[in-house]
Amino acid sequence: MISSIVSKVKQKRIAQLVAKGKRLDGRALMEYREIKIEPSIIERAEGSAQVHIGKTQVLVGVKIETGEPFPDIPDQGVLTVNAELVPLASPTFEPGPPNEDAIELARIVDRGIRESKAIALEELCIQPGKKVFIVFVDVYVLNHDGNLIDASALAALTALVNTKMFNYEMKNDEIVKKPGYKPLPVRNYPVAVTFAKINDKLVVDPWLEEEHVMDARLTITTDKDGKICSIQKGGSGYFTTQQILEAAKIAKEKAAELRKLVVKT
Amino acid sequence: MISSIVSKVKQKRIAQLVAKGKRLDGRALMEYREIKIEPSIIERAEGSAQVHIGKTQVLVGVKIETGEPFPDIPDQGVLTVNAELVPLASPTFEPGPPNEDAIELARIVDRGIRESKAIALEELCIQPGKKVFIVFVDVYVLNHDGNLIDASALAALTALVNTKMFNYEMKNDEIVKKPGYKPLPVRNYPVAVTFAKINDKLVVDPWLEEEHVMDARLTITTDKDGKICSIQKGGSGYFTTQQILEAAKIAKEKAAELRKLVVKT
Amino acid sequence: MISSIVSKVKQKRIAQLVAKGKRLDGRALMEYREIKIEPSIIERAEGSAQVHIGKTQVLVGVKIETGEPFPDIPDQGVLTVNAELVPLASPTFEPGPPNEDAIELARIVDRGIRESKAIALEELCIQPGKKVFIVFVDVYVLNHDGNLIDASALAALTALVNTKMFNYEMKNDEIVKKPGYKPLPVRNYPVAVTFAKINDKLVVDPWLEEEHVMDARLTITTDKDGKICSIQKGGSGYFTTQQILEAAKIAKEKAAELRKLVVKT
Amino acid sequence: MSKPEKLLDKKGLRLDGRKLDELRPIKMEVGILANADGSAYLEQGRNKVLAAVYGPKEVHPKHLALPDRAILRCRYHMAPFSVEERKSPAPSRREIELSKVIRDALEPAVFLEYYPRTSIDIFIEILQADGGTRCAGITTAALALADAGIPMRDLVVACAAGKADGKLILDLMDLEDKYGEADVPLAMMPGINAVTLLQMDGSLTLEEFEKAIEMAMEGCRKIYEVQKEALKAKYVTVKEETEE
Amino acid sequence: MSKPEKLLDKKGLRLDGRKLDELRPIKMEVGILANADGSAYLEQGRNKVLAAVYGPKEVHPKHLALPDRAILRCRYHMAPFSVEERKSPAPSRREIELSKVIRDALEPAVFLEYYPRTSIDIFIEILQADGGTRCAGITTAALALADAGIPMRDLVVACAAGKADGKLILDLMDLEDKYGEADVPLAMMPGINAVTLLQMDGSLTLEEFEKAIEMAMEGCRKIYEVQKEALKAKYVTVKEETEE
Amino acid sequence: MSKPEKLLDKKGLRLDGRKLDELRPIKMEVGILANADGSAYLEQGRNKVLAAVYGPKEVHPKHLALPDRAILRCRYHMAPFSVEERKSPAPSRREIELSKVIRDALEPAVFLEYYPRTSIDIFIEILQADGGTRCAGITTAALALADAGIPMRDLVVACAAGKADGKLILDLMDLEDKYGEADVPLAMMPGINAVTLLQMDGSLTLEEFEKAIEMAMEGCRKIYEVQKEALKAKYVTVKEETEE
Repeated sequence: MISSIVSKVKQKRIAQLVAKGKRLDGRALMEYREIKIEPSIIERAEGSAQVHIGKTQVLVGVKIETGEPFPDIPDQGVLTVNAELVPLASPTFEPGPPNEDAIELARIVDRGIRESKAIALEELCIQPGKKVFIVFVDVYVLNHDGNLIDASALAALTALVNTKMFNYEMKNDEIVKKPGYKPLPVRNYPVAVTFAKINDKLVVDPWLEEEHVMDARLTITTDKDGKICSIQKGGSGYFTTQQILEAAKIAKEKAAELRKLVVKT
Repeated sequence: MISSIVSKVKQKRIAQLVAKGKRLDGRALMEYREIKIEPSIIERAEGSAQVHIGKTQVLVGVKIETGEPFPDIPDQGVLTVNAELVPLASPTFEPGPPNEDAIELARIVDRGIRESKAIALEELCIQPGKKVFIVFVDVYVLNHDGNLIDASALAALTALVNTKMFNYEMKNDEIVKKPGYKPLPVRNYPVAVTFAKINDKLVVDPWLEEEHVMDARLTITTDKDGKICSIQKGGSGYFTTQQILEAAKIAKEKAAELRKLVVKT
Repeated sequence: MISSIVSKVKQKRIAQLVAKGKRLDGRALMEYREIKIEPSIIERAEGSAQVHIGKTQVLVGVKIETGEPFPDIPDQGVLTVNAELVPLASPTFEPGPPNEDAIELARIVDRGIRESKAIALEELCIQPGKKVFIVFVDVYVLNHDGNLIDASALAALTALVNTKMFNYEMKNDEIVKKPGYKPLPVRNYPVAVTFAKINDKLVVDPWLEEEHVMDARLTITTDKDGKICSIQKGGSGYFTTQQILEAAKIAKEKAAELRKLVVKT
Repeated sequence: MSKPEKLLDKKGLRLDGRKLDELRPIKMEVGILANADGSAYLEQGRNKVLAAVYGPKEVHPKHLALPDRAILRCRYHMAPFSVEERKSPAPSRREIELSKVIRDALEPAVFLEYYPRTSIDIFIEILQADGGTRCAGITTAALALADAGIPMRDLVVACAAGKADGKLILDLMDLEDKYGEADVPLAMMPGINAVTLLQMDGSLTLEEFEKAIEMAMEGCRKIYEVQKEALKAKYVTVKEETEE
Repeated sequence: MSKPEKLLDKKGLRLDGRKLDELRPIKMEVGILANADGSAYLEQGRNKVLAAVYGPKEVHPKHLALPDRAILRCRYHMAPFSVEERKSPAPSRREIELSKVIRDALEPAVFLEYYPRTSIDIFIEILQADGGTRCAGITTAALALADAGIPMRDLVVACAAGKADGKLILDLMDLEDKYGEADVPLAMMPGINAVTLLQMDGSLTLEEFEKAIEMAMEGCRKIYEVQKEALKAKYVTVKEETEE
Repeated sequence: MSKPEKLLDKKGLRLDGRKLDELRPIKMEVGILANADGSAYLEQGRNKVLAAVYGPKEVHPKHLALPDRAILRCRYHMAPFSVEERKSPAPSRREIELSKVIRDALEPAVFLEYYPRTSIDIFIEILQADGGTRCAGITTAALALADAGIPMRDLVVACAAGKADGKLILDLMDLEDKYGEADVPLAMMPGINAVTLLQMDGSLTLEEFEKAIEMAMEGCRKIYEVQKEALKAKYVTVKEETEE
C-alpha cells in the first residue's frame, strides 16, 4: 500500500540524498518546512489555533468546562488531551474511535504540557475535591503530510496561550459567570521537535514521504528553560546514544526558534 | 441482494402499474393497507400498543422512570425514543446496536411527538433541576413489510394515549408511590403519513416491494389542528415543489383519518 | 480448526478408551489431574490465589473497594465476578471484550459463590443505601488445558478465604482507614465439579482434548453441607436423568475432597 | 415488586392461587410472523415470547461455515419494556449466557448434518417477562424450528421446578424465582428422555434435587402436549385453507 | 446561550441585524486540502465547514461494492470544540442521522453509474457551528465533489427557512433554530428544480409551509451563485497558474 | 499510596533501602506456559510479569499479511488486580500506547524477513505492578521470543533511570515514578548498543539526561546478564531432561 503512495524509486532517492546531507524537497537536514500559525480562529472555543507545517495542517480547539477533580489530586484542575485523525485528512485515516497512532499523538502532546507544568492546574480548582475546571485540548488533524507531532504540539501551545476563561464568583455553591475574561494561567511553553532517522542520519521535521522511508522517529520536547520535559521514540528502528544526545542538543535550539513564533518575549 | 428478494420483473411491473394509477396489491395510490391497532397488550409496561399495517407489525412499549432533567431544561420531563430493528423481523436486519435506519426511524417518531408538544413535559417535573419523569418510548419492529415510519408513529401515539402513571407524593425528598393511576398528560396527536415516489408518481403507505422500487420517500407528520410538525425526506431521489405541496395536503387528510383510529373524539 | 489441534485419530482413541473405562492420560474416569493451589501470590490485591489443575492454570485476584449498593438491596455489599480469557493462555483466545465463553465462566463462578451465600454480603454494608464494599473477583486464565470452570471456582474460593480487608472507622461520613486487617467474612465453601459425557460415559475433570471430544458438559457446585447450590449444563449433547443423578452424587464427594485442599477443618 | 411476606398461603397455595405442581395457563400459536421461515408465539402466565427462525441459509461471514453441517445460532433478547425497570436494549451478560445455553439446549434436537455450509438462526424476543423466560423461550423456539420445516429428533420443551417456603414447586413465576430457595430450569426431548438444558440456583439436598427434576420433567411433558396441539392447529388450518 | 426575550426587534430585524429574508454573509473556497481528491471550505455566519471527497476508489470492505454503480458514503461530523459545550468526538445519533440525509441529498446529483465497483467518500467536518450546519455541509460537500471532478447533474445547494416570533425567516442561526417556531432545511439542484433534502421541525400551517419552502429555495438560488463563483475562482486561479 | 515526605533518606538511601544506582531484586524463568510457543515470567521488585509468544503463524485477518516479512503484534495488558485501585480489563489509552512503543522496542531485534506472510504475536500480562512495568514487559517478552525460537539480532532488555529528590536514580519503583522529578525508560540491544525504546517524563537538563541514559544503559547491561542466565537455565534443564 505504501508502495502505491510513494514509489520505491522515490523512497530510494530520498534515502540516497539524506546520506549526502540533502533532502528531496531541497531543505537542509535540520531545517523545518515553512510554518504558519493562526491563533484564535474558532471563536466559540475558549482557545484555538491552526498550524501549517508545509502541507501538514492541524487545528486545535480548547474548551473549558467544570467537573470533578481526580480523587487523588482533589485541589487541581484537569487536563484532557484528545487527538482525532479525521478521515478528511488522509486516505489512510478511517472513521472510528482513535487508533494507536491517534492515542500516541494525544499522549505525546499531553505529556509535553503536563510535564513542563505549562498550565497552573492548581489555579483551576473551584472547590477542592468537588469542582474544578477541566481543560479539553482537542487536536484535529486536517491534512497529514508528516510530522503531526510537532504541528499538534505547536498548535496546542498556541491555543493554550490564547485561551480565555470567563470570570466567575461563587454564590451558594453555584458558579455565577461575571462579565469579562482572564487568560488561562500558562506558565511554561513546551515545544516538540521530531527527528527521523534515515539512512543512519537524522533529519528534523520529516514530511510524509520521509516518514515512509525512516527507520525510527525521536521526539524531544523541551521547555522555556531548555530543559527536556518529554521524549518519545517511535518506529521499528533504533538510535545510538550519540544520535540521541545530538538530537537532544538540536531539539533545544530548534524549540527555542519555534517558541518565538508563539510567544513574543 | 435486493434483486434476490423482489425479482426485477416484479419491480418493473410495480412501476408500470403506478404510472397507470394502479398498484400491484390492488390498492388505490392514496389508499392505506388494512390497519389493526391493539392498545395495552404489554401489561408490565406503563403503556403499549401493537400496530399492524398490512403485514408490517410494530410493537411500542412505554416505560416511565424517574431521573435527572437536562441541565438546560431543568423543569421538564425527558422524552427518549429508541427503535430496535430486531433480526426476528426481517432477513435484512442484523443483531447489534441501532444502525442508521433504526436511528432515523427513532428520530422521526421522536420529532413528531416532541414538535407537536404531544406530551406536556412541563407536568412531568418532580423537583426542578433534580428529579423528573423520563418517558421511554421503545419502538420494536416485529415484521417489516414496508412503511415502518407510519406504523411506528401510530403505535407510539396509541401507546402514549394509553399510558398510565402511578400516583405519588413526596416525603423527605423521596418519591412514595400512592395507590391508583392517572393518565400521561397527552395534549396533541401527531400522525405520520409517508409517501413513496415511484415512476414520478406519489403513493401513500408503500409496502416493502414498493420501497425497493421507489426513488424517494417523504414523511409528513401533522398534528390534531392540521398543522405540519415534522417532515423527513429519504431515499436517493428528489421531489418537485408541486409533489411536496400535494403530499402535504394529502398528509393532513390521511392523518385525520388515521387519528380517528386512535383517539375517539 | 479443532481437527488441526487434536487429530481425528486421537479423538477416536479418547472416545474408545473411555468406553472401556480408561483415559488417554492414564487417569480413572472419576480422577482429577494433579492439583496445586498457591494462595496470596499477588500482594497488592486484597486476596489472590493461583490454581493448577494439570496444565490448566488460573489466577484469581480479589480487590475490595467502596461504592454504591444496588437500589433494591441497599444494605448489602456487592459481589462482581469477571473472567478474562487472555490470549496468552491459548491460541484460540483473542483479545477483546469477554465472549460468551468468558461470560458463562464468570457467571458460573459467580453463582456458586452467591447461591451458597459464601460471602456475608450483609456485613459489607457501610452506610445503607449509600456506601458498601464491592468485592471484585477477577478470574484470569493463564493456560487453558481444559476444565476452566473447576480451576476458576477453586481459585476464587481460595482467594476469598485468604482475602484481608482493612479496618476503618467513619468520621464525618468519610471512611478513615485504621491500622490492621480483618478477614473477609466467608461463611461457605462452594466447590464446582465438572463432568464430561464422552461416548455416553461420564468422566470428571476433562482436559482440553477430552473437551474437544465430549458431547456435553455438566458442572455441579455443592456447598460445605453437601447441598447443591448451582448447576450448569453445557455443550451440544444431552444427559439422561440417571447420568444427572449419578453426577450429583459424585460431585458431592469430589467437592468434599477438593474443599479440604482449601479449607483446613 | 417488593418481597412478599410468604410465597405460600395457609392452604399451601401460591401467590397466584396455583397448587404446588400446577403450571401457569399456557397458550401457543405457530407461524405468526410473515417474514420468518418459521415462527411461534407463546404466553405462559404473564410471559409473552416470540421466536423466529431464519434458515437454513448461506452463512455470513463465510469463514464460520462448516463443511459437514449447519451452524446453529441463537439470540435470546428482552424487549426494553418487558421488565419492571426499563432494560437497555444492548445485550446484557445474562442475555449472552442464556443465548448460549438455549442454543446448547436446542442443538441436540436438530439434524444439522442435513444442511452443510449453512446457518440456522433462532431469534427469541421476550416481550413480557414474569419468570421462566429461558424455558418459555426454548419451548417457543422449538415450535419455530418445526414451523420452519427443520428436521428434528423431537421437539424440545422446557420447564422449571424449584423451592419456595420449604416446598417444591413447579413453573416458577418471577416472585418465586427471586425470593424462593431454588430454581431448576430444565429442557428435554420427551420422546427420548434426553435432558438438554439443566441449570440450578439456590440450595437443594440431593433428595430434593432428584424430586425437583422429576417435577420439572413432568411439567415438560404436559407442555409438550400443548406444543403438539399448536403444531397440529397450524397444520389443520393450513390444510383447511388449501382445501378451500 | 440563554433564551433571548425576542428574536425580532421592533423594526422586524433579527438578533444579528438581518432582515427576515436575508442570508448570513457567506464565503467559499475550493480545493484547500492537499490530500483529498476534492475539498472545499465554507463560512456562513459563524459556521465554519470543511468538506473533503476521496474517490472514486476501490471499496473496502469489498463485499459492499456494487456491480453497476459506485456507492456514495457520507460522514457528517462535528469537531469537539465546534459547539458551546464540548461534544464527544464519537458520532451522536444526530450525526448518524444527518450523515444519512445528507447522503440522500447529494446522491441524486451524482452520476454513480459512471464508476461501477467503486466508492466515493464524502467527509464533512463542522469546525464551528451556529445553526444550519447540515445545509452548510451539503453546500460545501457539493463543491468538494465538483473539485474532485465527479460528474454531477447539477450542484446541490441547501438553505433553511423557518419561523420566529410569528414571522417567516431565512437562513436560521442557532438561537433562531433553538427558540423559533419552525425550521425547514431544504436542499435542491436549482438547475432542475429538484428538492433533494427536506426536513421540518416545529409547527406550520400548510400556507406557511408553502411560503417557507419558496423562501428556502430562493435562498438556495442565491447561494448557488456563490458556489459557482467559488468554482470559477478556483478554475481561474488554476488556469492562471498553468499559464504562468 | 499517599505521597511520602522524602524519597531519599539522610544517608541517600531510597524508600526500599536501595542505593541510587541499585537495581531491585530480579528473577526470571523461561518456558513456563504450556500452550504458548514461547513464554517467560519475571519478578523485579514487586513487579510480576508474564509474557507469551505465539507464532510465526498464519495471519488473521488475512489482508494484514505482508508478502516480504512477518508482522509483529504486541499487547501490553494489566490484570485488574495488579494495581492499587482495580483496573477495568478494557485496554486503557495508556495500555494501547505502551503496546505500540513496546512493539517498536522489540521489532528492531527480530528477523521478521525470515517469516513472510505470518504474524508473531506477543502478549504481556502485568500481574502485579510497582513501577517500570513497560521495561519489565520488554525484558520478559524478549525472553519469550527467544524461548519461541524466533531468531533475533540480540536480546532486548529495558530499564529506567530517573530523578528523585534531586538525585539520579536507577530502576524506579512506583512511588519514585509518581513523586520523583523524572523517569527515563530505555530499552536496548546491549550487543550492538542500539537504543530501541526511549521515553522521558519530567524535567532534566541536557547534562542530567546524558547521565540518566548512561545509568539506564548500565542497568540494562546488568539485567541482560540475568536474561542470559535464565535462558541458559532453561536450556540446561531441557538438556538434562533429554539426557535422562
